[in-house]
Amino acid sequence: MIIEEGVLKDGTKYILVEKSTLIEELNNLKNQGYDYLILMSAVDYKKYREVVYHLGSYNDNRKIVLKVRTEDDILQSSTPLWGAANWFEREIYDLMGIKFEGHPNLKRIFLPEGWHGHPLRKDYDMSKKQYVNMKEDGTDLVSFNPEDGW
Amino acid sequence: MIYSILQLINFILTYIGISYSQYLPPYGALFQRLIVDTIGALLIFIAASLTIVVVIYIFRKWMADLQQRIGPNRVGPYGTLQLIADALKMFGKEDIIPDNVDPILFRFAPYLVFIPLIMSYLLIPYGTIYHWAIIFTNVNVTLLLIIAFSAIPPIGEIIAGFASNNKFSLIGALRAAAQDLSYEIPMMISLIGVIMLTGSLNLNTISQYQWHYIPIAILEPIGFLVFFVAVLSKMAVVPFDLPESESELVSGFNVEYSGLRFGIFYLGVFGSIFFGSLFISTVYLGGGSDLPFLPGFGYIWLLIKAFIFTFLFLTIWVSLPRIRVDKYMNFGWKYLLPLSLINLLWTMVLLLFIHGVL
Amino acid sequence: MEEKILEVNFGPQHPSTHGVLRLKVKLNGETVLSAEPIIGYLHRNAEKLSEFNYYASNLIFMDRLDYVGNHNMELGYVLAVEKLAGIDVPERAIWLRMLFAELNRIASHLVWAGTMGLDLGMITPFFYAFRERERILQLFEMVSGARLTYNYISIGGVYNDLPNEFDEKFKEFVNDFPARLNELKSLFEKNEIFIQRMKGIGILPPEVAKSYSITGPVLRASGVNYDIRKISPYLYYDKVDFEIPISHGMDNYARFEVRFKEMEQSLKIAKQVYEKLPPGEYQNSLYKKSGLINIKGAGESYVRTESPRGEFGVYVVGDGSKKPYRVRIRSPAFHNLSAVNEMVKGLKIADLIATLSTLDPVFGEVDR
Amino acid sequence: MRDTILFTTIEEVLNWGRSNSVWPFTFGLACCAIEMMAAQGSHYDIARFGSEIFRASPRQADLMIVAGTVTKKMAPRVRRLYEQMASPRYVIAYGSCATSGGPYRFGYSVVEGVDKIIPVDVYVPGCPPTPEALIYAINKLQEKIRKGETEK
Repeated sequence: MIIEEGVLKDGTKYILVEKSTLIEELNNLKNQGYDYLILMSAVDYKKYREVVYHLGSYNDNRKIVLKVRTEDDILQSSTPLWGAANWFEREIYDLMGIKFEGHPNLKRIFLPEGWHGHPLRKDYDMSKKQYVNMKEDGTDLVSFNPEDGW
Repeated sequence: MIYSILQLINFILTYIGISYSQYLPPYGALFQRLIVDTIGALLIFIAASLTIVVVIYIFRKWMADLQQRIGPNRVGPYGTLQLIADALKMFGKEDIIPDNVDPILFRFAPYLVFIPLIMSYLLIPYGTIYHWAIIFTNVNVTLLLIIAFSAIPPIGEIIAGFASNNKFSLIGALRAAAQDLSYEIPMMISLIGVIMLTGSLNLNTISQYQWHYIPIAILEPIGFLVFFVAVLSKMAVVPFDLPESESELVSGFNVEYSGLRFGIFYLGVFGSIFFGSLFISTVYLGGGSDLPFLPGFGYIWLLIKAFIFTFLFLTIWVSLPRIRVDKYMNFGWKYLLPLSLINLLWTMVLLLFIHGVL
Repeated sequence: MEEKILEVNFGPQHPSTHGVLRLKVKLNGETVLSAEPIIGYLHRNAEKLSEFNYYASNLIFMDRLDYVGNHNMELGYVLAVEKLAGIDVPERAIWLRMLFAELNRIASHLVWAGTMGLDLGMITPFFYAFRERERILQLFEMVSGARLTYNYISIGGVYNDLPNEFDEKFKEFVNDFPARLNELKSLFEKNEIFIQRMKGIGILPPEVAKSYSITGPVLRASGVNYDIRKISPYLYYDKVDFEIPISHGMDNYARFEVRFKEMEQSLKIAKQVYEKLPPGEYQNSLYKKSGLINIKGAGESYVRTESPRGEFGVYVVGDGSKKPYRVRIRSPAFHNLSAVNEMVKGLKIADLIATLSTLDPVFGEVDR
Repeated sequence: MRDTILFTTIEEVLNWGRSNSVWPFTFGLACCAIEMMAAQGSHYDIARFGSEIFRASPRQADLMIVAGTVTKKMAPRVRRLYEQMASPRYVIAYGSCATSGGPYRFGYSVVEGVDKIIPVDVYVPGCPPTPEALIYAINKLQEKIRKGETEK
């Protein structure tokens, strides 16, 4: 269910989509020949998080942008449609904190496991430093006081 | 050589009229023989390590030259003292023995690789037997001894790999085992061809045989090729440096070794290169033969051949990539083994023509 | 016989992981059952930091993303910001940007050729490749003063013009590079063991590549004719004639061939661009060196460029202030690396290392 | 009279040996690693100074060139690698990222300088420093080793 349509500054068409019908929209876009997931990015507009899907196709230069907004940071995962969505969604979960239902292993991709908070959020407090150390079996240990690690 | 010096002293003393035999301890000859052999072994040990150091220096300079750069040239004139600096640094290095490591085997493995190598240097006849020969063992099974000694270093590598309790060195040790088995047999079969031709196991007679006739490399080209590849793989030089494959297994079986123990492994690699080239030139090119114009200085002729082969091995080291383990093993079993058997047939034909007898 | 699974960490420090990648590999003897890449050891949070800086000063983070193809990184960011803020760029600057983007592609592929040789055990090609790369770096140093992080392509044009001794050095490089390139290629191609280790290993079928949204030489080696310079030409790539090398081999050897042919094509483009270089202004007068601070932009823009590793693009969201609201970087090596597990199942350890080297990941870009 | 002439000369000879054969440890993190490889290339060739053999295993190397940004996830690994190296070991903090965090100093996941993790002998400024800077740093390190001032 498309809420809004329009043209962006650099001339590409964009559609804003309901959170619940995200997967069907992506699916029929894929059937229309947009088989290449260029980019999945999340932007934090303080009141809501907007996940932007840039879709293209491998045989011509068509490009479309699909946006979806979420306040409670839960979305359906598009891993069944594209393999690339796996690492995209893990990165968005890691840095922005949006959980994707149906993702095979939604773990942090960049930051160590026990990291507190999601850095790309506008309300992330940069002054509270976190320190990382490594337990014996190689997993990371994150804490706030500087003695534990670096 | 030592014998001739002692005989010289003996000759002078008897000439002057001093008979010293009463000063000798009861079993004079045996005791004399003992001194001679220990001096000889020490001499060879020093000579071998010096040549290995020279081979390392040649390798670094030659590799630099092939790669359009200048090798070490800041330490001493033309970088000659570079290897002494490396050796000194090795002495001063801490020798870490990780705690969950098998203590005895871990400490003992490097010597298992290096000592047989040095002992096999003793067996090579460095000159003619008649005058000034530097031959230490004139036993008539020197070829068998050399093969026995050259079978021990891979076992040292396997022990080093297993003992250092590290996943990479475990894989390196398994590769060392695979490498040792699959290329030992073609090497020996091609040597059988040589033994059949020369009729004896003594390296001396083998090399003398080749002074009178033509070198065996020309007589048995297939055998020479198979032997060359097998010795190349015994040295773990790059196309076959599977036990110590640097880019895949960090550094193969010697991951956990540091300080002088690693230095011994490092010398072992270059020692086996120089020994391999010596071995090939004695068995297949009649090393140390009598030069018509240089009687007695046969070992210079042997050294020239050996250094030619060393340069050949080092060029192969620098230019070829590493072979994959399974391709390496089926190359060994499916190509080298049949080739060496064909070589046996070829020696039968040769025997018919040359000696007219089987 | 119950299989003895050995789990080995080709850890963050390994001679041939091209940087800080940790591969959790499950081994059964020598064969690889699964290889799960764990990244993030070089996560330098370029995206978060670029929200605190002005538009122009973010170039410093863009340079250090793919630290082997730096011009292409700056180009991607600069084009996106120019589209966002509506800045036009003089003629000469566009041609200069193309010239340096293509030269940088050659330099990046040379680094790949050198390190691939090291991973397979060949020590010598590394030195031949880096000798050629030094000559290109001298050209870059002449123009931008730096060997690796140039900061040369700036918003609104190029930082400064070509010095006059550039011409002679460039001509000299262009004349004898083809011969040197064939010499380097013959070091690999005429090597029987190299072919044996590369042919038929690390198969990446086109469907898997498309599903993992892989782009660049890795995709073109799987037979998909997709190059941003041809499909949606940016700068003046439509005014320059060149072909896109494709191979249907889908294996390591195909990737090796595609990259070497790409170097020839890039040289061809550089020659044509150098002839077509018009005289005139090299930087937009409004945004001379001091004017870069007051660049403002509202809305969002995403421009796709072809970096040596694939499609590189920067999605910039501006809220009208002097600092970008959000900078999102699409890094091609991130996706090329995510397909390692599919390509390596059932191969040997040596093939895992060879496949990883032909994927040519650079971890400044993968971890951002 | 414990440090007789003989004793000091042994120390000097050993230091001379150690300084002239500094074997670096392949430990490239980021952009400075490319410059380190260029320094090993034929144009700059640090093999002339005896540091030609880049050992991959920490046990056999004695100079750790920290070339690139040390992130918080990588920091404990750097510490462990340093501890695995055999005793007379030296560290060159190559580039401003290793010296003080460089352009990423204010990031949330970057350690401000490698000297918070391991003792450093020579700092090399620059982002990335040119290969000549690395050669100069190795020479400075060699002088330091000859004088015996390095951390043991």
